[in-house]
Amino acid sequence: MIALRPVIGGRELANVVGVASGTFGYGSEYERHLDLSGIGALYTKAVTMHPRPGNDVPRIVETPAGLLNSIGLANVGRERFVVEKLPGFASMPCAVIANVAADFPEEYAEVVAYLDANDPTGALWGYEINVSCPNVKAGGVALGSNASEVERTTRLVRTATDRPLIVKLTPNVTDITQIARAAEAGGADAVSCINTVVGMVIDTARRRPVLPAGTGGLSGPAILPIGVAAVYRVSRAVSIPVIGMGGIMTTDDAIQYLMAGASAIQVGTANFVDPRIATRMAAEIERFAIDAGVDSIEGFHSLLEPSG
Amino acid sequence: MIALRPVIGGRELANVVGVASGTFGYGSEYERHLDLSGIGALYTKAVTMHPRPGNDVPRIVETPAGLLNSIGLANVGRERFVVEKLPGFASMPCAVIANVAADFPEEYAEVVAYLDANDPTGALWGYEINVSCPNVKAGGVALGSNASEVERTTRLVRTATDRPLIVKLTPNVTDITQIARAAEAGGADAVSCINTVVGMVIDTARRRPVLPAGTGGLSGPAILPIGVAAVYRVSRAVSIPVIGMGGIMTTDDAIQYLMAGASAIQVGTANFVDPRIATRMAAEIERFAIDAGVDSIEGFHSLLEPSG
Amino acid sequence: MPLFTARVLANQEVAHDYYQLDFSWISDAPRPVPGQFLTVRVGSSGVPLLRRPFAFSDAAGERASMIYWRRGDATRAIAGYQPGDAIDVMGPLGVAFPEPTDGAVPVLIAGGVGVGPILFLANALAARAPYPILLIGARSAQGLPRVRVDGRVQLRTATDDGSAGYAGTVIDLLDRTLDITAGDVELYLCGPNPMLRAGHDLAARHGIPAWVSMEQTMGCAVGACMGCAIHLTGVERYARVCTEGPVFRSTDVDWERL
Amino acid sequence: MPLFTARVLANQEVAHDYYQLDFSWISDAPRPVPGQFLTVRVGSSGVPLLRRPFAFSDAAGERASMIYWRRGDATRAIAGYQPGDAIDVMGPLGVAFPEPTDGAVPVLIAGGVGVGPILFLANALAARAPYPILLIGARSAQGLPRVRVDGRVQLRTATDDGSAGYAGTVIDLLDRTLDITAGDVELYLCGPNPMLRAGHDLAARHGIPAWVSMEQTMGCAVGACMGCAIHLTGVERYARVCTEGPVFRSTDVDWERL
Ligand SMILES: Cc1cc2nc3c(=O)[nH]c(=O)nc-3n(C[C@H](O)[C@H](O)[C@H](O)COP(=O)(O)OP(=O)(O)OC[C@H]3O[C@@H](n4cnc5c(N)ncnc54)[C@H](O)[C@@H]3O)c2cc1C
Ligand SMILES: Cc1cc2nc3c(=O)[nH]c(=O)nc-3n(C[C@H](O)[C@H](O)[C@H](O)COP(=O)(O)OP(=O)(O)OC[C@H]3O[C@@H](n4cnc5c(N)ncnc54)[C@H](O)[C@@H]3O)c2cc1C
Ligand SMILES: Cc1cc2nc3c(=O)[nH]c(=O)nc-3n(C[C@H](O)[C@H](O)[C@H](O)COP(=O)(O)O)c2cc1C
Ligand SMILES: Cc1cc2nc3c(=O)[nH]c(=O)nc-3n(C[C@H](O)[C@H](O)[C@H](O)COP(=O)(O)O)c2cc1C
Ligand code: FES
Ligand code: FES
Repeated sequence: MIALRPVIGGRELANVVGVASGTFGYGSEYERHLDLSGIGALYTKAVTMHPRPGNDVPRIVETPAGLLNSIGLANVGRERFVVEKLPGFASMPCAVIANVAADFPEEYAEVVAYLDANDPTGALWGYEINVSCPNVKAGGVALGSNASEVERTTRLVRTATDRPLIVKLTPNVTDITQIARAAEAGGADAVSCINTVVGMVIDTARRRPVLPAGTGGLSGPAILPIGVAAVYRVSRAVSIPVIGMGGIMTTDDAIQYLMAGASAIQVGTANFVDPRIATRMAAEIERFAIDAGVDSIEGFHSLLEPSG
Repeated sequence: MIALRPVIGGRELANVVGVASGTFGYGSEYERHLDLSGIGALYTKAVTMHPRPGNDVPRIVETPAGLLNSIGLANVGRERFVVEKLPGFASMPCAVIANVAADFPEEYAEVVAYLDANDPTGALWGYEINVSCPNVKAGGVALGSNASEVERTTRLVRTATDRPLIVKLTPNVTDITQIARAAEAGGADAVSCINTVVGMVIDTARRRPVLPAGTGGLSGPAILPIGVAAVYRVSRAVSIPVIGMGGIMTTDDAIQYLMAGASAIQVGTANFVDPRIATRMAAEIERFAIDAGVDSIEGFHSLLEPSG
Repeated sequence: MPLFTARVLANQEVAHDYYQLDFSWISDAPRPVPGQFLTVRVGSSGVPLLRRPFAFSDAAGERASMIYWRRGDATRAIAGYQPGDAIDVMGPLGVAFPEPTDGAVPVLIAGGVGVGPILFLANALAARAPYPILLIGARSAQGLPRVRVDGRVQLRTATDDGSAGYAGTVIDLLDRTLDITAGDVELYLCGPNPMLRAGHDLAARHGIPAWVSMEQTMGCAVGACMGCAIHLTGVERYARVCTEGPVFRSTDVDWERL
Repeated sequence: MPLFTARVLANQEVAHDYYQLDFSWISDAPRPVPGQFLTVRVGSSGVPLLRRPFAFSDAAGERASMIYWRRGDATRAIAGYQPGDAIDVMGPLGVAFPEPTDGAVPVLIAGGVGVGPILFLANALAARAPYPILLIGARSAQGLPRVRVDGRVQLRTATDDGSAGYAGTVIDLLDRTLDITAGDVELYLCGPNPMLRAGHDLAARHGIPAWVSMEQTMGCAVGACMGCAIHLTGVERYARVCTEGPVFRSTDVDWERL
């Protein structure tokens, strides 16, 4: 028996593979058809203070080995989230982590406090604070690329909840380790990275950006090496766990992240290609660990030989 | 007759398609086999103060729709460059632009001054200052992500030469427009972007990063949307020409850059796939322009309808 | 949302650059109905990355079909499939075309990639009177699909260049058809957006109900990602094509903001 | 560095997971010689992105060949090529194996993907005495290629599991062979790095010259990108496999730093 169970803020997840925010809805879309018990954690679509209709359409476009999206945090808002989604989470066979977005630091704390107060039974395992959405005017990348704002936001949210608190980082910065350290200083239990990379696709026939907002966020295999590099650096800069993601399509990709220093991973765009992928990957990672003689998450980290 | 001739620092290039630094050597490797007269500009492999052997091997690895490299500016140094390479440039049927790298601002100026002094016949059309290499300890991304250092470097180089001066920007920063404005303030005639994106690939079987240096620079189709977004933003932030690159494989990719605001483009990794590509693309862009009724580079820019 | 590996049974060109793919349908998956779609994963290299949605053009027993336009990477790859090849499919997805109101004549209009689902609907509605009228449009004769249509369906074709059938757009033909069709009529349209919109306008002018099957680029195809939104009429209202659609009442669609 | 579209003439399995691809060679391109290689572009989707290098295993008239191991995306795709298919090739590239010193017996050692170039060399050297000795190693009998070898070549095989030929590595077999070969000997090796290194060590012990054909991931394949460097002996010396190689004198290679 090996225990590849990430511990974040004192709580344990069932395995290292989560499904990334925005790519698995609230689980309900998949629940009837898939066994979700093999998933380590389900990160919900972002929840915000008020309902958001999302950005103008089209919202997604394919790029070479990637996906560019501009969903714009379309969601039902915290109140309907509590009424419509929370009850379902209680019976979900996997941990559910609420991804929270907001326009400014105090608002993040307010949303988290509201969710905490309205979830007395603890259907929510913890929170992932999204200070890294490239598709909103306020509270996204702009906030997440400012270390002191990230620290302040984390500190405010920290006082609002005792549950595990993960801060999700953007790669669109000069030095992601600086932002990670700010999150750690603010009291985060873990950081997750990477959110999407800013990109643009122009439809040369229609002579305009495919996404009405102009730019969007790039995900999928194209960004795999960018995410692995980010996790490698961040995990050497902070002492809290790092949750890695970006472009994971195969078990080998996931193991790259674990070797790079991730304590857990998330699968995003790959869910669109195969919604069963997280469960399969979790099993395959266990098998890899057994074959490699690894019996803990730290064991993965020390597999990597020091470079250069 | 249409004139898609980029003007940089008062000089004209034959067409909008260049071959990017590091991907076409010094032209001599291709000269015997290809007609280089259809190329708008050949950007040389980086030249440095002293010869550099380059980084440990292996130096390249393929990623999903991308290429990760850690060449480490392997080159013969400015002296052998002048003796061995310059004479060939004089007879080259296309403009040759020296890509210059260094460890610190003064050294950039010194290399440029040396080249200028040793090239009385003007075999070098101009210079591209590489403050964006992710694969060196000094003078690369570290310098290129600091706006005031970029401005100072540009200013120093500006005093060393009257030839067209292009500053090549890194995408690995929070706000590339800020760095672009610094280059403009320092006296650059144009900026080029993007250099490669920091990434890492781990060989899970050998349990180490494929590149001994750990991280490398990501190029190729994977980064196309990242480059287009950068050019879109930079071209709206500065009033000097912007030279776009990153992941261009097809004529449509190139036109995305031109519509986004580029006044010229460079083809890098695609040369490895097909060394004839730049010449073909230049012809196809002309044809597109004719069909679209565009008779100048600015015409491309105004094709793009304003977004959102 | 069953996900499974189907087998290609046949893959044949039915018009210029249009193909019909027949594949096995597992018996315990829900039986697809007209208007619903499936998604197909093409290759495993990451290019093309996303699954591609296609409407069912038929489904009976352990067999289902789709008609697709060979236009880009994914559909070019699909055109190369041979009988016996495995395909990774997910479906049936989305909501179906509603039944016509009792006694109304269903008039079905297809263009381009809309042929598949409209054909499926026509053959389904042929089982009861009043029998459907099916109008298929194409640029020219070679774009008209060679497909099996139930004998009770009244089929008329239109070509822009007049090389076959009515000379004009399929909407022009619809206009003529409405003029000569007695009693209640209900429209069902699938095809390019300009065609759908013209059909909607015509329906509005005649005061008849119209159903349209819409397209949008899809991520998850099951309602989870909010990627496939289109504008509905009303203030900032969006609907997901994959789950609230692809079939919509034409008056619900915001035709100004597609 | 001619670049052109060749036609597949044949594509056949010659050992377990090894194939021989024969293709047309245009008459005005230089005639490839043993040790040289070509690069092949596979697909156009960006995955796989880079051209792939393969050594020539033969070249005569308007025909050339390579022997390849089906191991990853590109070689799997190549294994699917049919006679008549177009392939985008660039070559001949790199330096050739040098001629053996007059009178020396050339002993050629191949393992894995090294079979192609070594076979080409063996058949070329068979034209003159002393005739070459060819040693081919594989894990087991099914890994030994079924290929055409000139009758004057002395061919011996080795398998790690003893299922065919000599039971042991091809380097063990080389050791035995050197013991029983009179006169001057010159070694030519191509295969996995550990095999090359063991061959080099043996050559050094016996004081005989050895040539090795090296591999490195390639970008441009024409000397422009500095991507394909390997370490040579001496202080910080690198060489480009694509242009200074792929064939090197074994004493020039820094075997500690591969
Ligand atoms: C509900 C629905 C039903 C459809 N039914 C059919 C059908 O029966 N027959 C048919 O031929 N086509 C149908 N389509 C369109 C079909 O999905 C596209 O033709 C196909 O995705 C093209 O892929 P490609 O790689 O060949 O071309 P590409 O060059 O990738 O794309 C061409 C166009 O296809 C569309 N497209 C690409 N990716 C997606 C995606 N993930 N989701 C949706 N659209 C995409 C885009 O508009 C793009 O401009 C349907 C689409 C939807 C949404
Ligand atoms: C000079 C030279 C001659 C070669 N001759 C032969 C030959 O005759 N027969 C043969 O089967 N193979 C030969 N190879 C190796 C061949 O290039 C690889 O087997 C091929 O690239 C594998 O591609 P893939 O996509 O199938 O596998 P992948 O899974 O992409 O790669 C498998 C391995 O192939 C190597 N490789 C991948 N891309 C490249 C590249 N761009 N350049 C070089 N190596 C790469 C890497 O080591 C990688 O780990 C030669 C290589 C070189 C450098
Ligand atoms: C369609 C889509 C919607 C997303 N929505 C969110 C979101 O609401 N909150 C968030 O933190 N990240 C969101 N993301 C980012 C993903 O959670 C993930 O960080 C990113 O896609 C990289 O992982 P991947 O390459 O595996 O997809 C979204 C990504 C996609 C593709
Ligand atoms: C192998 C390789 C070597 C490179 N060397 C240099 C260099 O010496 N100087 C430089 O400014 N950029 C260098 N670059 C970056 C390219 O010039 C270009 O900015 C980048 O590759 C993005 O373009 P692409 O995606 O078209 O390749 C190099 C890129 C590659 C792939
Ligand atoms: S495609 Fe994801 S919600 Fe419709
Ligand atoms: S592959 Fe570019 S120098 Fe050898």
